[in-house]
Amino acid sequence: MELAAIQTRVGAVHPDALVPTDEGAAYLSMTPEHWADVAQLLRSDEELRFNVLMCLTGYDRGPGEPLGVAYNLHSMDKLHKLEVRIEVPRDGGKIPSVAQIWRTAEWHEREAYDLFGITFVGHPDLRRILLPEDWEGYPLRKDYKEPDYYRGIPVPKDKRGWE
Amino acid sequence: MSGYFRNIGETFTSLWDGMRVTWGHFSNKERLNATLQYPHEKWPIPERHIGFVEKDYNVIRSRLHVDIDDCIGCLQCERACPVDCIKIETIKVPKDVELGSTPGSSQTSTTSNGTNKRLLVGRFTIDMAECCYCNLCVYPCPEECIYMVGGPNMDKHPIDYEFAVRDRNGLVYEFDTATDEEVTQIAQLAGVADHRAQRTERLEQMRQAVLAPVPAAEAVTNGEEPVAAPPVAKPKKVITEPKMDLAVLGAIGDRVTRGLAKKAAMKAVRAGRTSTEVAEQVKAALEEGGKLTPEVADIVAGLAKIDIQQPGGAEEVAVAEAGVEEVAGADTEAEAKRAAPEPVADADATPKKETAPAASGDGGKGKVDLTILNGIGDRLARGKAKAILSKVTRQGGTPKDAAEQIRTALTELGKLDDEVEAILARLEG
Amino acid sequence: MTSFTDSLIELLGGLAWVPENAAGIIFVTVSVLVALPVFLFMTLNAMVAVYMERKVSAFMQDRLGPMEVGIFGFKGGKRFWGGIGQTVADAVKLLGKEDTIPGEADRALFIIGPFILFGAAFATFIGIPIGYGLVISDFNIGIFFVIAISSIGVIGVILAGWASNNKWSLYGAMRSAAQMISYELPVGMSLLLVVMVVGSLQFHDIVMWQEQHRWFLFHSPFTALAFLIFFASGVAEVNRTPFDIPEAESELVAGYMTEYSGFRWSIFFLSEYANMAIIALMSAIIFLGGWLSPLGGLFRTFNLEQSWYFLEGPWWGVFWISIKAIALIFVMMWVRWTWPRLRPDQLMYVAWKVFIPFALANIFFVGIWELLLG
Amino acid sequence: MTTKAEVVKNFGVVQTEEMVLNMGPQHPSTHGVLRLKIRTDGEIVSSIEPHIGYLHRCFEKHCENLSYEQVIPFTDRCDYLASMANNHIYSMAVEKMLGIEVSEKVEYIRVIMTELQRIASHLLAVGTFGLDVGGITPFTYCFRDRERVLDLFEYTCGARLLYNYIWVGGLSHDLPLNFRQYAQEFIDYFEPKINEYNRILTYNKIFIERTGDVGVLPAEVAISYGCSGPVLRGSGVKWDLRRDEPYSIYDRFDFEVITGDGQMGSLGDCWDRYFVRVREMGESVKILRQALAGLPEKGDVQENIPKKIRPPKGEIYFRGESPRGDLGFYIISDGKAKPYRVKMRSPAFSNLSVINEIGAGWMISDIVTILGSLDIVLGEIDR
Repeated sequence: MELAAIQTRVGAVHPDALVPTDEGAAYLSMTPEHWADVAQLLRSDEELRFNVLMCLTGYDRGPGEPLGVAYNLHSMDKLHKLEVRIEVPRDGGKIPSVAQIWRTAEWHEREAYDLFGITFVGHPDLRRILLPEDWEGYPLRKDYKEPDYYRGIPVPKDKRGWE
Repeated sequence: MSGYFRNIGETFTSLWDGMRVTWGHFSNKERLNATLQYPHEKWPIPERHIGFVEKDYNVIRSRLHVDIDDCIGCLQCERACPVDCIKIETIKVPKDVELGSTPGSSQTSTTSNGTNKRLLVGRFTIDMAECCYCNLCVYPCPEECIYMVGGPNMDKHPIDYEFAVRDRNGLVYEFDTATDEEVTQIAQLAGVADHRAQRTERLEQMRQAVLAPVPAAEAVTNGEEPVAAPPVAKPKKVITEPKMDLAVLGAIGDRVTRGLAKKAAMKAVRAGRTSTEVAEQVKAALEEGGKLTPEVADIVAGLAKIDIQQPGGAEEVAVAEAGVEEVAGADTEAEAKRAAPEPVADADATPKKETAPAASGDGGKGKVDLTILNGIGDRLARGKAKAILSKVTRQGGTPKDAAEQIRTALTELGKLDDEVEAILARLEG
Repeated sequence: MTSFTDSLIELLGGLAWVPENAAGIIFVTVSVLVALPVFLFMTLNAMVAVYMERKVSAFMQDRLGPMEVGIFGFKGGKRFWGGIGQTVADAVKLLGKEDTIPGEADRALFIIGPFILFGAAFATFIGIPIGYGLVISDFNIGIFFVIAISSIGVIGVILAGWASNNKWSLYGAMRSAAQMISYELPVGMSLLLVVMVVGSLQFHDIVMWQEQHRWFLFHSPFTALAFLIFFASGVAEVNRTPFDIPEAESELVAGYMTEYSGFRWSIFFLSEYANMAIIALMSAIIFLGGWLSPLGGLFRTFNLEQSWYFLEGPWWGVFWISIKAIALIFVMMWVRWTWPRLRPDQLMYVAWKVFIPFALANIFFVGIWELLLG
Repeated sequence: MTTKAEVVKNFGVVQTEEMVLNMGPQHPSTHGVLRLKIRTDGEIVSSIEPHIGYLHRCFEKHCENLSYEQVIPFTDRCDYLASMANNHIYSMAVEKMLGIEVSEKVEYIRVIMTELQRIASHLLAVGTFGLDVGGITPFTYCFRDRERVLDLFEYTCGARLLYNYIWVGGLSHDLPLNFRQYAQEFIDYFEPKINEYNRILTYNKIFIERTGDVGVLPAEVAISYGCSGPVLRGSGVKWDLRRDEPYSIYDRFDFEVITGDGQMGSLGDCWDRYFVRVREMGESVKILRQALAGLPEKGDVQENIPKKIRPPKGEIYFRGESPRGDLGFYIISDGKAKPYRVKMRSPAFSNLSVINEIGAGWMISDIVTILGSLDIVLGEIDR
């Protein structure tokens, strides 16, 4: 199924969910409000049947810009793919979790939360996954500053030691 | 029920089959050994010659090497490195100056490919502990001068993969050959900052920063102690056994003969012989070794004149004093090392090498070579001479100045004889 | 039937200079004198067996095993004897290691644990003959003694595991307890059938019976099966693969030994290899004719003439029993380096649902066999 | 806290409590620095909570500060047992962004290398799986053969583990002179060895008892959790990107997609996952034979390497079949020389997340088995 057809199909059920994208973009943009419903539709609709969430990528558009999440979906039955993007404001942006729809998302959402600070509403266990629980800040954000100290240990920043 | 018995049957057959496999390996004489008896056998490195020049280049990734004479300082490799383990600092050579033309320069002006070098590579360090062996630095090099060993010029660098070191700093390879003077000169000519001096300064600052909390922290004070300790400890150690100045033997030209003589002399001294007996024994030993020429015999005869220092006594003061001065000298020198290399040390390098073993632990480390004066037979004269020498070197004088002053002082004392004169001549070089 | 202890007591008692009524002194002297060879045997056994284990495993895995350390300059090259001094070096290293006791451990029990295990193995050797008359003490309840004493070791294992205050150790100890208790039964039952046939619990009597008749391995299909059950259960009792769940290095790190180091750990090791030797020796004595020559045994089976017997006698007996025991130990190693490990529940399955029913049936059938043919 | 009244009330009632057991981060069977927080009731495990991140090396953050070609040595270090596959898939992702077509010879060499890497990786998985269930000897046999693959790699590019061999647009070195012959020799040597592994491990009754019917992963669950590779195929799903989304030149080769068939128990048990790997080695040998036969003699492997790698603005998600499953790279480019964002979708990350689902209810010994059958590499999970 082509992107345009999928767009039409989703638009027919949830007209508010879609956000217009740039010309020639190979993805669908959506608002976070309807994402849970749309995801359910994508997963269970007879024609769509996106049963695999290949990848969930958090990204940062830059300082001051919104944060985003890209979902790469794939259907093993219908053999078609889709990329969905959802962007939320930098501070306090919330996206509905799809961990119950695609279990893959459970850990990937935790990763996006860990590294970008995107909150996923309805996630069963939203904790840091790769970094220590007491880490401050979200390292993959473009405006992230390395801390000077971690648990009282100075973070080495230059290699003058061996010069 | 049949399943139960079939299970047991399957168990027996399958387990027996597995045991047959291991028995096959156990009893097979020509087994393929999965392991290597490492220090005795070595991993065979595939002989693989490809790359720039087919016969020269080997693909082994063992460690990086730089043919620094070919390096033009283009920084391509530094940029290519994903882990920033290559550090290069260059100074642009002014247009009218040719690299290598400055006095004392060890640099070549062109690479082996004939490219003119316009940059002086003042620093080229590779931290192999950080290297990720990705080989990415090798490709962009326009002069093909950085490569993994086993690469071009394989004759010069035999394939090897054992370069473990005990100290992490040993993995920081410094390839630059430019001397400090050269860097300073070129930097002056080019009108840019001398990065080596800057670096020394920065290191000094860091050292100061480390040393700063010394009064507060007790642990650091302990660390400083070894610097202060030796002058106190050393003289005591020296005087615990009878000792004789064997510097006289340094005059023997042949190295083998010298060694033989010194060995015999040391043995005799330890055994508590008088100086005449020592000379006799040395002579006997040399005769036995077939090394006794008339000249050597003369030198050995000189031994008989030298006193043997017994433990304790007035000697202690003199040696202790000398020890303190030596260390003090060494300390000041260490601080000024980078800025101005001590000419004394260089000038004395050769005689020091000969006499130092004879001093047997008498603080031979000191850069000011006081041991050379040990050949002076008279105690008073020796002490005076040593005091003057160390004083002069501390003030930055050359050995020549010191020799002059010693001469004057000894003439006053009436101790200036031929023997002393000879030693002073050696001191002057 | 004289034993080593009996002979010593007789010897000491008969000496002219030994005072009358000095039974106490003689008893103490003899105890020390007999304990010494047992201890030496255990130590030597562990060292040789460890070396053998390493070499066997290495050769089965296409390796060479220890190759560097020789004795008296003898290294032996790329053969079985290369690195013959390795276990000596290891023993020295183990004794020189720091002896750590975890802070939260129960110190007293932690220290006692390995010694109980060691003591059990040590005491078991008292009843095991290694030749005609070469036994520390020849009990008339030999088999019973050996089975009873060897199972004391499990107490040491449980103490060690519990006192370590480590969850992995505790798991190891509990598994070990379950395993040892379960496998005592098939061991006892398969020996019972031999006792039934011979009519004596004494090791010497069993071997004498085999001398007069035939080895138990060839006596009847049921005794052969009993041998298998006994040997497999024995392997299980000494915690070796495929029954090594108390140690199970891929699951429990090192089981009950996790927190031990240095000397204490080496005592565990010593006991494990001593137990191996016990199982091998017992199998050899009870089922493989003990110190009897295998050739003689074969001919006896076919009722050939006396003149065919050769290579027999008290010292040849030691040789033959060693050969048999070493072969059995080799089989244990062979098995260990070939098979994977069972799961605890499967281990119980094997004991309760396979070995015990078969052992029970065996007793019944061997009784019938004896009635019909014996 | 129990009150005294409760104690009195429950007096004589046997109570058991669950125990929390920390398996790892330093444990012989967690295949790296993985920590499993296990709640157990005796030997029975009631829940498993994996804690990862002990090997987190900021791969994605690094990528944002490196040029595209400098990322390749870092991909080596993600799944360090399948570096060639990582190189291959990353390079293909960037090539797709740049619109580069690589030459026939390069494609063939890449396939050969990736398949050799698959054999090496599966050998390690098979060997360590044997180790997990207690069989030590198969492990050394597997390593002995894996060394031969690594020898081939060393012969080709000078490195044994972290190659940086497959570059964007080409390769770092051409094949050595007699590579075809050596590879052929290896294949001929290796193929009968698979039978040896089967004899000593696969069909060993104890092994079957330990792995058959243990940790059953139904196909639905596997797909929902995003499992891939042998873990997914072990559950009977015939899904292999080499066949279903043919990239590189995989569509030219004739090979079978191996799936589990529940031969020794239920479909999707540990034995199936294990055996899929064993049989996949045979399929890799098949591909290697065809690829070696079709490998073009002449050709420059570096002719298509771009001078400057600056993909146009945009993003791409490209995935391929690494030995552990679908390895995906999501790359966002802002038109500069450094990637704006690189996300690596590592197969083992998703494969590991399923462990609570299939491991709960089994014994501690089985957790080790199940973990081994998932064949995780922590370098890739933590990145």
